[in-house]
Amino acid sequence: MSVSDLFDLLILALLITCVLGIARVRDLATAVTLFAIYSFVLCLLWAHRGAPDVAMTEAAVGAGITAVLFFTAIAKIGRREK
Amino acid sequence: MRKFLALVLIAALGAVLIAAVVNLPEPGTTDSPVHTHVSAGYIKGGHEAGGADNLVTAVLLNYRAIDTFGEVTVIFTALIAVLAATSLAGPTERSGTQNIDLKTTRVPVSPVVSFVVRLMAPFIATFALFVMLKGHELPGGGFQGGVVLGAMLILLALFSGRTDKTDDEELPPGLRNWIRAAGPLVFGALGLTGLVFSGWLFSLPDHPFWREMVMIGLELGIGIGGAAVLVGLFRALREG
Amino acid sequence: MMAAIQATLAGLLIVAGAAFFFIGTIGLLRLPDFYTRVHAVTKCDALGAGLVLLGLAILAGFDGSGIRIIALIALVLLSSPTAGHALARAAWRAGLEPWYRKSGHVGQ
Amino acid sequence: MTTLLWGTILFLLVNAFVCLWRALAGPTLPDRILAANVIGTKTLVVLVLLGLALDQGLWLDVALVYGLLSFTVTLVFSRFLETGRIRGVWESK
Repeated sequence: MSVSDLFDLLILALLITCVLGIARVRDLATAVTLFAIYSFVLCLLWAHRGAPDVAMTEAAVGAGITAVLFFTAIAKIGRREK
Repeated sequence: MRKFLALVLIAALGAVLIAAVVNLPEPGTTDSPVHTHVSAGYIKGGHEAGGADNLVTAVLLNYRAIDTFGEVTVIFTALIAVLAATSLAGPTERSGTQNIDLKTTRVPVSPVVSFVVRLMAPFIATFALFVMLKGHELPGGGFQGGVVLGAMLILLALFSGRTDKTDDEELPPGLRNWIRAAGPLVFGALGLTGLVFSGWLFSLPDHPFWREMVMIGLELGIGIGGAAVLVGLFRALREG
Repeated sequence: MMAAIQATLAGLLIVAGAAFFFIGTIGLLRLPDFYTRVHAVTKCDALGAGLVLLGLAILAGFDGSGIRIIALIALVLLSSPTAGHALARAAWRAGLEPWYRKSGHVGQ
Repeated sequence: MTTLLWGTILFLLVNAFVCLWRALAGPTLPDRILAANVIGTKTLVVLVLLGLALDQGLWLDVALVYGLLSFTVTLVFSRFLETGRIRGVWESK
């Protein structure tokens, strides 16, 4: 196994852990936080796969503005999942 | 019973997906179907047809121009949807114990954060412009630059003043709406000029200078329009 | 000769930065409450990222990427402490109680 | 040199993995945001390291976007927390 494969494996393990966490939590703000982490890590995967355009979109949209807008919406509707 | 059904469904779906992944061609090989079908043509002809050094931008603006137009329209539609939803809903219900009136609460902004945000804002704006204008050579493009610009505007709206009441409602509402619609408008106008001058929707002019100008105008339109839409979404969600 | 010095210096800086990251991670895991964790993490992160990126800037040399890495160092050194400060201040204002050692309990 | 770069990348990723435990376990919401911020900084550094290890200088632009936006999320969240827009019990799952 090459070091590049090891990198991919670590990234995928991080992603899966994040997703399981998102599915498990009841607190919406926590879910959004985990989603931001997911986007950060996914962006690394895109970059490693040679797609810097997608990586930049993922970093800008997924981790940045989506989390901000989600937090704004949560501030409006409350944190608990009904 | 429902749990069992869901489990069966997920297992079936998972089996299909795993089978598909197992049958995927080895990544990186040159003779997989992805590389032999149409991409070869894109890669060969993309540079001449696109007028952009970044092949992704070239493909997005030429072979996929109508798709991209749809995508640009989607974000504008999202703003309209959020505006409609927030203006139709009643007064905001909060999950806390009492319903505070946010207009009257004044928590002072941390002077450290305020200083750093105001210090960094011009640099962020310059970088956003760089991402927009260099989108046809480097990674990035109008939309990514617009997102960075929108993030900067949101930061300024939250942290530039001493209280939370500060808003950047400086622009007259009419102009604001036109700027928000800038992305689809500029893209559509470009498509129509292409139709007028060369008979094809979304075709680029032949002369390199004009092609460059059209690209820059397009990226700026998408970027600034996108930033305005994001700030609009933020404000609608925060106040509506 | 020059290249060897460059590589050695860069390597040392990168290893030092990684060590700081490691200390920050231990702090994030082991310290008892939010404020102590902010204290550990903000310093270690800014310093660790700064050192690693400085090593990389030396490695990349003074061209386009080197200048960009230096801009990135300035960005990290400005933004990381600010984020930590804003977060700790917000938690304090929102009423998160700090942790006290059991024997010297100061009260609610 | 490439060995050192790859070693640092893997070391930082393992560190990020450990930090993810704090994001999952909490106990409070600011703890999770702090963990997200830490992972953001680590992945930014990993991206620059990766760019140098694979000789792709262009990725530095992506890293810049990264740094700017992880900072934005933390600041916006902390502002909402201190003005009372986001609230609720501290220790929540």
